Amino acid sequence: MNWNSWSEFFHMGGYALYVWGSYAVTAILIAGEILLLKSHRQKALTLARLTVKYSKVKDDESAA
Amino acid sequence: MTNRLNLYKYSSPATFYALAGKMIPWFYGAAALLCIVGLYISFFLAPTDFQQSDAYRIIFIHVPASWMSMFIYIVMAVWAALGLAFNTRLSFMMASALAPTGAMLTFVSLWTGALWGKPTWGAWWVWDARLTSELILFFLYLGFMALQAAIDDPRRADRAGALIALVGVVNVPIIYFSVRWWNTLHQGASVSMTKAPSMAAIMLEGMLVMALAVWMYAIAASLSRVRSIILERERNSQWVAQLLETEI
Amino acid sequence: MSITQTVFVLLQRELMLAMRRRGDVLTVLFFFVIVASLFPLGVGPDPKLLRLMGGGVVWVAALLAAMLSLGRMFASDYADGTLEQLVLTPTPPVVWITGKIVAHWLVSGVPLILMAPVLGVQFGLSGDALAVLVFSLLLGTPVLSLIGAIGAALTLGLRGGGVLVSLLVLPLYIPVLIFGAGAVDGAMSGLGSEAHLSLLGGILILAFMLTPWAVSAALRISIE
Amino acid sequence: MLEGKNLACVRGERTLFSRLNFMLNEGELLLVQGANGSGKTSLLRMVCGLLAPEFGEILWQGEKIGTVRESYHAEMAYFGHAPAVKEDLSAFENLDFSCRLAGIQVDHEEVKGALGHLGLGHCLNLPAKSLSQGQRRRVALSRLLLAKARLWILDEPLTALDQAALQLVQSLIGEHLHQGGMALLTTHQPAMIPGITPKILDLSA
Repeated sequence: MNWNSWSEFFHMGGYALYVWGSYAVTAILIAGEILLLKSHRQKALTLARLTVKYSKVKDDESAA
Repeated sequence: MTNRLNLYKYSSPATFYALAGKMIPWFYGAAALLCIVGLYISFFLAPTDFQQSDAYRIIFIHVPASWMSMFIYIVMAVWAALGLAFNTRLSFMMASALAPTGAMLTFVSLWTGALWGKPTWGAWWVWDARLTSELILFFLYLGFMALQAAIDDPRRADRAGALIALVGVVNVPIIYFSVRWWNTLHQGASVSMTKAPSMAAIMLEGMLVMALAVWMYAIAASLSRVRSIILERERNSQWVAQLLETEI
Repeated sequence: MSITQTVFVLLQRELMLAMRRRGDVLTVLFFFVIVASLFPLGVGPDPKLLRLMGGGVVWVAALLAAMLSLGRMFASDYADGTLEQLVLTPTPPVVWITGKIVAHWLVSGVPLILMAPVLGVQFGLSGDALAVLVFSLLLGTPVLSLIGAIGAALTLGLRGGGVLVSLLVLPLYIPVLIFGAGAVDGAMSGLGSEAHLSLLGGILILAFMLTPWAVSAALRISIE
Repeated sequence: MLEGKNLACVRGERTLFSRLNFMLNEGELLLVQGANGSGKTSLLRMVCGLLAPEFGEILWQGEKIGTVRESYHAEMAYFGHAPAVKEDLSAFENLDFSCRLAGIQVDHEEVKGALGHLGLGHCLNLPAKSLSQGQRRRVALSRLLLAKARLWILDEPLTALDQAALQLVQSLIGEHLHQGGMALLTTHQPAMIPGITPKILDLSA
């Protein structure tokens, strides 16, 4: 085992800023990308729904 | 003959959309699992380096991110080439879907490289061949995305992006070679991250597991993005209308 | 009609057009001079420092100037319909594209080469280094026109085309910059510059063989 | 003989036309009609080979135009929206260069004759930027006289022309057809080509 205590683990032998800075930013970026992907999907769905609705209205009009 | 038919079936956006939807959770799951194992190895099994102390633990994300950022660019170029050769829309969409994830990983590689450089070399940024190439790769990703964003017509955007991706991938080895040449000539940093003095097998294992995790994540993210792109592009088609109806 | 004849007619036309628009050529040349002259003002007049960075500065300025002139390569032909007519000639596109790139180099690359020694003197480069500078530009600037043509062709008619071209093309210029400036450095430090120059020559041959095909594909994509 | 088979055109996300067929024989005129945005220009560009059809194929003498590119382009002349006239060159230089670039051997007298025929004899050496829009279009049209192409593809050749030029261009097209040429054109004006009943291709239908 490398670490005798949690505080030692978080201390990272004095390099906490660098190590945790790297891991934290990576985690934030990945979380951010996942959020962006979600919102992209929502936007695409909304756009598709609008398009389908619009084409239905047009179909109904032409049928009438 | 049946093979050929199957290939066509899966290259149709409608089929692929459904297939990708089923695969995404598995890839995210695999990524999470591998990430946990990888992090356990990198923080608890890999011993503290006697020279670099614990700062070296950054390489467990730096190296996988660098590997994957380069690999994704190549995969992107392959999709682009397939698109140009066989005129399959899905290939172009895959190429565009990969770019943001690739750019993000390139940025991770640069960021962690800087944070590793500070305690190791005493400077946030060193013009080391690896970091410089990574920076140029970042520019190539940005150029690809900026070009696609500037073109309104999807057909032209697909093809123009594909061409610049191919031009980029032909140039990458030349750029990498020239940067290394320049670096050795100017007697820059001669320390290489992967040649850490006591490169224990456990460290390599940690890096490999983390690389696999990043790989799985990249697949999941790009599949998820390509689904949104398909939906946007195909919103006028019959199958999207049907899909939305069953969904609601 | 033979291929050389087509290229010859095209060169004749491009040079005539450039002569009638001398202002454009001179603008790029002055840009080159001004950028290079800004560096000493930025870093101070220490002759040692200037001599050390002279080759690199002239090369960076040449890169920027070459990029600035890329807009002219296809944009006006695209706007007035000449490009469509060129595509519709029986001549293979690669032929006239090569002609256009050569014309671009003659109009915007050659003046830079001729001006470079003057700038080199400003930075206190030695006689040897000046010769190497000119020779490296002679090998390198055609590559800038060749690679730049791909960017120019892809961004035809796009909003913000100029900035976009720089984003696409500058990363691809890096090897030329490294070997070009490295050759001058080698001459200054006495390490020799043959290796740099032969690599630059290799890049030129490779670019000359490959880029016209890429430009041809890019133009097809943009014209559609 | 020019033939379009089962053509479809998609621009952006819109399908402009699909399942379009046409056939053009020697001496025939095909008039492409349709509302704005119905794809007239796209069809003409497709026939030239500038635009790849989304679906279908275009045949020249029974061969796909992509496979006989060089001979097809040698026998075809295209007149598009933009007149392909360089502002910094004179009318004479414009015509001279464009012919020679297209591989057409011409001497000075022929060039002058062609420009004179279209009523530009007095402004041969004026830079094109001092010519009017209609005059520039005439410079571009004068190429048709020298190109000796069998197939003319003309996109709105009659716009921005005065009455006299209008008559002239129409009679030029007529002559071309009587000599066994073919023409494909779009126009907003009612085109009256003497002695020819055009085939009509309506894209709005």
